[in-house]
Amino acid sequence: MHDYLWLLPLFPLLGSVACGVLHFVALRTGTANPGTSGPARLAGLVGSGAVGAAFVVSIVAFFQLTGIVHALESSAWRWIDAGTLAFDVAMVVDRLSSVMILVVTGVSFLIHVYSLGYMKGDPGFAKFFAFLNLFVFAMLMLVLSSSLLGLFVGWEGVGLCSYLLIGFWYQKGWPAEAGQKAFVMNRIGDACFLVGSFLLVRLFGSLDLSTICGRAVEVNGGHSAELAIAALLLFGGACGKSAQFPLFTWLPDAMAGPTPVSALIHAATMVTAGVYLLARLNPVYAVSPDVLVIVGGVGALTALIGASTAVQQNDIKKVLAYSTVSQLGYMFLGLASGAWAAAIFHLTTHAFFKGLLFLGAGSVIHGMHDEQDMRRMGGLRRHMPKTGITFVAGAAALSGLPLLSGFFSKDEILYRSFAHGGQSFVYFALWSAGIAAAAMTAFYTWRMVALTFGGEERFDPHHVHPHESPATMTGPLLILAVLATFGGILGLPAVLHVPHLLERWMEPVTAASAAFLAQSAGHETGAHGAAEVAIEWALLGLGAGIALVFAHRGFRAYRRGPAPDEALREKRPALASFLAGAWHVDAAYYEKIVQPVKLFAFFVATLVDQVVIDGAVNGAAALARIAGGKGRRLVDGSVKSYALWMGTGAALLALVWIWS
Amino acid sequence: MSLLTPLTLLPLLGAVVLLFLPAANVAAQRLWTLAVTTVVAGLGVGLWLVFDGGIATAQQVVDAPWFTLPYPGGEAVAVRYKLGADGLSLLMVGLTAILMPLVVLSSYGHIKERTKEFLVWLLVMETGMLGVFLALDLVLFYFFWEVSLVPLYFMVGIWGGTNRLYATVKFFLYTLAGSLVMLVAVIALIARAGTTDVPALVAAHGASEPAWIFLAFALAFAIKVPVVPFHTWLADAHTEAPTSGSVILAGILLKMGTYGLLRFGIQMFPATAIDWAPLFMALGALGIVYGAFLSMAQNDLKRLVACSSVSHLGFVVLGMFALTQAGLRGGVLQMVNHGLSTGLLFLLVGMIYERRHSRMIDHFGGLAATMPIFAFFFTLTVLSSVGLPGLNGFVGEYLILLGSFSASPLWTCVGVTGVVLGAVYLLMATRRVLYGPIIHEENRRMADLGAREVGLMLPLFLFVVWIGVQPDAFLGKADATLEALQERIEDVRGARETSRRAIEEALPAAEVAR
Amino acid sequence: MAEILFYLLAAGTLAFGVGVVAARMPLHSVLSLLGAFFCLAGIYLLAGFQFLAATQLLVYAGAIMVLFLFVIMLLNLGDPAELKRHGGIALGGRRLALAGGIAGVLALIGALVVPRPAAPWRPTAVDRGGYDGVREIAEVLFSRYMLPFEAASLLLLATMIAVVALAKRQRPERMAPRERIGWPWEKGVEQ
Amino acid sequence: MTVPTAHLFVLAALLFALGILGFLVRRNVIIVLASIELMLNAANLTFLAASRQWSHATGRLDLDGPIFALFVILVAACEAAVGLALVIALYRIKKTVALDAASDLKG
Amino acid sequence: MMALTDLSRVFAPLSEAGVGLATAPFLALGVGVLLFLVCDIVTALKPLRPLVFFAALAVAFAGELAILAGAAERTEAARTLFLGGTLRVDATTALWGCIFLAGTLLAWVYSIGYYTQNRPFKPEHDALLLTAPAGMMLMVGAGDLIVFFIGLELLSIPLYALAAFRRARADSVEAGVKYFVLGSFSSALFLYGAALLYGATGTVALEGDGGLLAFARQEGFYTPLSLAGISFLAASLFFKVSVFPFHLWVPDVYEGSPTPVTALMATGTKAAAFGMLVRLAPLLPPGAAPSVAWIAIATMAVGNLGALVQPNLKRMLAYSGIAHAGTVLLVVAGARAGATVESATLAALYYMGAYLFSATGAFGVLSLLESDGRRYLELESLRGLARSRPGAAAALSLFMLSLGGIPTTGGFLGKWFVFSVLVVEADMIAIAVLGVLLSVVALAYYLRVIVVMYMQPAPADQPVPRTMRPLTAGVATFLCSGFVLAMGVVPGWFLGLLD
Repeated sequence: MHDYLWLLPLFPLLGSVACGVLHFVALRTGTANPGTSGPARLAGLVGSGAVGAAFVVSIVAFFQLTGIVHALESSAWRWIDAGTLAFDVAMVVDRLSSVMILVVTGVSFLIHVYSLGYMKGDPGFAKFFAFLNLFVFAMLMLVLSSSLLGLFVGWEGVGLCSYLLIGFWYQKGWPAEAGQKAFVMNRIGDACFLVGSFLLVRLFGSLDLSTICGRAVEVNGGHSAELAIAALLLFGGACGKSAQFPLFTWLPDAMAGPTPVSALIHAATMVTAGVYLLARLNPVYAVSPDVLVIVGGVGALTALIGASTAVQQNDIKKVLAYSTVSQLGYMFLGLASGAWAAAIFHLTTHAFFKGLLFLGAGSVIHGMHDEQDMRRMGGLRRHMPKTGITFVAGAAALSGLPLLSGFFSKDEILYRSFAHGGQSFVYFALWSAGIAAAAMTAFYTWRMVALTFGGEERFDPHHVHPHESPATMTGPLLILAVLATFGGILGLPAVLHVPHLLERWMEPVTAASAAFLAQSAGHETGAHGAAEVAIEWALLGLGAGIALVFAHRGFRAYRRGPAPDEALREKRPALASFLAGAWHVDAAYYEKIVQPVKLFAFFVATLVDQVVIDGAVNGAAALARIAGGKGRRLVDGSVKSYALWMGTGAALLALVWIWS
Repeated sequence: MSLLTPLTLLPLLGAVVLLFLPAANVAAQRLWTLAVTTVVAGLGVGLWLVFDGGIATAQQVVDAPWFTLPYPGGEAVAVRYKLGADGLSLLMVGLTAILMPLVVLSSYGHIKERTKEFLVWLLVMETGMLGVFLALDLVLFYFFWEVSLVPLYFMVGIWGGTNRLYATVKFFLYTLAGSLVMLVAVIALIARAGTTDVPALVAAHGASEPAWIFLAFALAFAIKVPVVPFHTWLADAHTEAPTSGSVILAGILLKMGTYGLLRFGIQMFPATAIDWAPLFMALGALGIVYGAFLSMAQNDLKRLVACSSVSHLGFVVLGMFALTQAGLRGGVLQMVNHGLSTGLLFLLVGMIYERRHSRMIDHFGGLAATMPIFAFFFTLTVLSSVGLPGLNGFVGEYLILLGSFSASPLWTCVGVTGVVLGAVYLLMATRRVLYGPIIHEENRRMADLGAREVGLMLPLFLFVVWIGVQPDAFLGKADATLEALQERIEDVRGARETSRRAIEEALPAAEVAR
Repeated sequence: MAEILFYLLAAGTLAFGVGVVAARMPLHSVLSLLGAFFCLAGIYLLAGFQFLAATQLLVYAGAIMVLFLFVIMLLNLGDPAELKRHGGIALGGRRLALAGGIAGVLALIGALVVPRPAAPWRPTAVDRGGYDGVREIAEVLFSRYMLPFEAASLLLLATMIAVVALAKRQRPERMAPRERIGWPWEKGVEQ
Repeated sequence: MTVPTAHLFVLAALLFALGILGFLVRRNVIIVLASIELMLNAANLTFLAASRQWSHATGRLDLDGPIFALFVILVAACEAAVGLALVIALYRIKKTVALDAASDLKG
Repeated sequence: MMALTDLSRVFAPLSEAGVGLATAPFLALGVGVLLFLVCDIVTALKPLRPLVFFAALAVAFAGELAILAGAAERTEAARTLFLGGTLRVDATTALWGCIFLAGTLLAWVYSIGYYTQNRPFKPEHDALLLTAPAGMMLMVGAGDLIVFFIGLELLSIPLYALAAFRRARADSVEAGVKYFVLGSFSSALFLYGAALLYGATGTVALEGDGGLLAFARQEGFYTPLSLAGISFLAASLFFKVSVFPFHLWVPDVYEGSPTPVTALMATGTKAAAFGMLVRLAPLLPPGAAPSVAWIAIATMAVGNLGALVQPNLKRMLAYSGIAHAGTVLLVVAGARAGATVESATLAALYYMGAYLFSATGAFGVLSLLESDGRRYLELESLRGLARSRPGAAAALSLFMLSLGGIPTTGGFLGKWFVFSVLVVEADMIAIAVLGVLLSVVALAYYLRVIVVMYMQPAPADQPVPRTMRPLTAGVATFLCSGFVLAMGVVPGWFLGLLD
């Protein structure tokens, strides 16, 4: 038993409570800006410290795993007792979650530090750290939980924090709306998740992850349909959390939150929870090939939508948001190809470079006094050199320029999906979509770089004085830039004849499903024939070429400002708005779902409830009153009519009784 | 010496004493009421502590002769003053006992006139509700059941909002209509069984009773719960009731309906309940969705919370009539959860109503800035209500849906949409009340919650978190009771299965013979 | 002979009955009633009820009728305007038809439910002796029907008091006693 | 007299119906009272007819009928007295004996 | 000599065992009336009048209790018929007697300060009030139709006069005239029915071997003749208990009559007629149960619905009285459909007992609130009563809840017994459900009274009613409340009387 693992979520939880208390203390101090008061500043340190402590614990756990032990487990907490079965939750660190906790706590720590600078002076400074710590707590619960139900605690918890942090600047109104949208769309996924979990309970009688993974291959025979439905439903949950089509529209809106939040939650960690879920349950998916095709299709489609939309965005954070959507699509494509480690690899590198990009963008926004529109930027390389350099490093990684982290992780995914085409022809289509998305990725990334840092200043220098950010902000940028640049060594391609570190590391987790996949594919794992080597080399070259060509085109076209966009808008207005509007998915939701639902609710509340159901109730009462009035009218005061009634009554009574 | 008689009758005694307290000294009246309810809460906790969760049958039974019903055509039936607590009662009694002192405290804020009367009714109400949960004699139960209508009638009618008269009369008549139909069934049942003793009636298994008896009981409870489409009284009653009335109504009174469904529906007539369970599951699931849509369209915050009750109680009904252990446990737990979360919501709505004299969502906005403590508690309550894991609501909902899934995947899926819709309307309301810019100047001047207000909510939040993290601490007390109930259900199912098989086996033989 | 007389008297009863119902003036109506009483007394006599016939004449024709006439005279109802007000028929149209219908139905019921005589009536010894010998009546009245007889006395007493209370001239008002005002649990007010 | 008792019954029924008719249609309270007397007489006639029939059938005097009739006559007297007293009271207030005058209370 | 033997034969019934006790209540009232009149005539004895009144009731009550006590001890075969079978005396009649006496006493107490007009005739009023219960007792104890009829008249004639007692007031006289005219009509129906029944059976006795009740069990009893007789008898009784469509007089008469008299009318007369109806239920034609049940339902409907829209309190209570009559009529239907006479009697007794205290209490409170010069009491005039007269308001609320049949009041158990007759023995479940649903309507208007008193403020311009409210009436109200509660909470005390 390794009960110290409980410390991992506990540190941030306590940190969160402490920060929350400090927030209210800060409010009580009566200073004009509670964010600058002593308690608030203390909260910043406490929050960062708590996450730092968790990072240290993660490292300890990680190194414990380097030995022969494949998993560390804490003692269990009996949570829900459903009578016939009980749900226990323990903290487990295995090879997969160890990667995740390192990424989570590490990136979180950096972003906490970054936030110390970024959020300085915000009235809700302490609250911000409380929420961030709460998020880290939830994320760690998600990653570490031994049970799907415990995972769901974290799953919902991160959703909550996302909601709270997106709406952090609630006074403005629309961030709150965006938060609500995020929560609700996540909830749609969560509902699928819940039903999926019920199916798993029915199949396995437990929600213990090791049980499920261990027995998934066994149940393939009898229950594969049910298991497939469960897998599909859980993927639905992942779609919500990881912003996959059709539930991706909340993520761009989530950019309403403070930028560190976007970096941490909406790029590096939370949105990858879906990827983690599928990777965690890899045996379940391995035995459901049809579901994998759907996963891949959704991933590829999302990658396309995200990348193509990012091309036409002007808000720097929106570009990054759609880019995230698109990159998450890659990860799912990887998962769908059975490349669990590759997906996690891309998850990790993405955490680095996208975190970096967001933080860089945050630095830009900070320096530009909350300006986010790239059309009013340009030439910032002169004003913010550190930010600029790190940003370019991140952009290079994202666009998959050779030898940077993104290059290796993305190309591995593309290669594996191409290779998977041997089993299912669909994967060729998925692969080509991936290639197209890669091209667009390179294009929009460098468009963004060009618009932001390249060219001339397009803002009014009399009003805006861009400045470089403080060290608390640039420090994390530098660290992340290093990671984004050299992160690729975790998973160098097999053709280089160097070990794929991550894949090796994760082998105990993926072995069963890999074996199953290989068995169904009909060849041994890991065998690299000459043809494969050739194809892999070819694909590497293709990836590098595309990245370079489109990065160049993107940068060159926009070096002098956003004119090409206007040209496109004039020439092909429909296409431009189609791209800018993310294929009109969100608008369609609003028109076809949100509005009708609201209308329906109104209809239910007024017509059905008030008129029909309550109308029946009140109608009965009204009827009674009307009948009472009629009955009263019988009593007209005249003895004669009373007597008539009596006579009639007597006569009828006699008639009825005699003739019956 | 059983705790139950003092527990049940102490509030009534307190009410009588209260009548003789000087009319002018409101503080003394409040203090007295608070003291009485606190003592009762203490007794409730005491009961909790001495209660043995491993025993399925009622504990702490008091049994005394009351009167003899000279039942026509048969031997006389002895009606007894019999109280007892099993696991199910215990949870409800605990909820009632804990909630009442807080309700008294909350009434300080909005009951400024005719305070004494109000407190008297509050105490009478407590006796009525505890009696309902503890009565082990059918006639006694019915007594308490109907008596508990009267105090709320006065509470809404005297201290309610502008449309209070309509609301209170509607509430009274609607629920009474159900109760009276139940009366017919009660009479019939007692005559058929020859006893009013609830355990004896339960032991009789109810299999031979005609379905209409079950349905008549169920109708009364369904109206009380309320199950869609018998819910329209609820929104009006809640909207017009004073805060404390709403809290009692949502927190405890509605539980009388679900409690009744469980005790006098499922436990007493397991066979009929199995037959009709699909209908109730459907009604429960539809209630979830319907209530959610209703809530979505409300502009009155209190009405929204009231409609959300419809949705939440739909979960309870869905879970209970799944007739699985998980469903039953979830249903029972959700009864407590709903009492806590919705009670809290009503308290919170009441608090801003006291400040702003409006409940219209439009009239608020941006309160998080002026009332951060309120915002914190409100958000926490909403999250509990939405069913966030780690808080109480999730455990109940999960168990319910898990339980109902094995009984009916279809209705479970319909019910699951409630998880989404619940988030939609509650967060929408939260956003419109707490967030956004402050549009109305009045909202800038609203004072944040005071110590009394925070203090009275804290115990509830304690339970919100406690149940969310360690639900077994509460459900464990009901373990044996619920397992025994499940056994009864399985017995009936088993017997049916046996007879079905016997018929199936007999059929081919008959065909061969032909 | 007696039979013919009976049918004559029966016809007379009905005719007078019609007179009661149809007379415009109350006086005429009451006088018709008197005629009906007389005819009925005759029928009683014919049917073998001598004592009842006598009582009919004494009480009805003697006492009740006088009472009626007395009241009519007292109230002086001959005034044309007043006569117009109370003289006519209270019902019109459908209600009148309904009243007629009720009367007709009841008459039909009364007439049709009677068992048809199977054979012609052959008087026996009992019939010839009359059905209500005074002695027999008295004997039963004072033994078996002692209770109603006594109760009837109370009834007469009550009637007397009732009539006094309703019709007697008002006595001079007496002083109302001072009484305590208020509920036992409220402060009283002397009035 | 050899008239069958059934004819007495029929006569009584007709008389009763006449009384009802008068009772139902006439406006004057006194005539209404007179109609009631007609009905009572019809009842009496029925009692006597029934008595005659049962005496004839059983061969011994059935005195219930005459006695009932006696009581009816007595009660008729009482009712007439009270009724007429009420007529006087009504006349005092309304200055009429029309029954319609007593139709203020209604609804 | 001859005369002596005759005499001994004549007075033979008087030597029956127990006849003294059996007739004691009736005699007490009769003698009481006489003594009361004597006291009224002799100036010196005038102050004794209330004492005599009270003593007469007390002795009668003691007699009933003695009968009750005796009935409890005696065996089944014990004698219940007295005076040649004309009087039936048993526990049931004794209990009905108690109800009549209590009703009379309460009406009398409430009448003490009630009259502002016609006060000089108060002794006549009291004498009539004392006569009425004698008639009621005679009626429920009737062993044959003659006593039945005399009892009916003995209760009706005083009430005709009492209804019109405030003879200077048009409404009172109108009530008297209406009650009288229609009552006479019903008497005529009764007589004609009795005559036809007699024609069919040759007997007027109800009880005993040759009685109608025994007859009814024989084959061939139900001929058109007897059925016509029964119908008219029933119609007449239906008038007395005021069920549809014989109920129309009720609101007018109740409104116009002096309120204490109304109370007696509503409770005593109805109780007496129901006592008889329940006893005679086996006489009803075998197929009559559904029609009676539907009449009952119709009655409940018109009563409750009429009361629902009635702004005048007294009329509202009158309509509610109609509805209650419908409820008890359900018992009669049940009794015909298979319920035993015992259980039907129990139900009717308990129901009417509870109704007695609730309705008399309610009418009593109204009588106290009626202020001078106001012709009737509008519902609205009760506004704010909870403030100005908390005691009266609380008592009235209690009575309303009891009338509505809410537990802890006697009305609830009364309802319970009525519906148990229907559901358990008569198996009329649909009718029972209809009945309970109609009683929901009843609650609607009972609650309205409470609403007005407690939940609506008194209008500023409306003076608080200041009326003569003697102490005695307060005590009476208190007693009524006590009984209403006791009948609901410790029903054992009352049910014990029935064993």
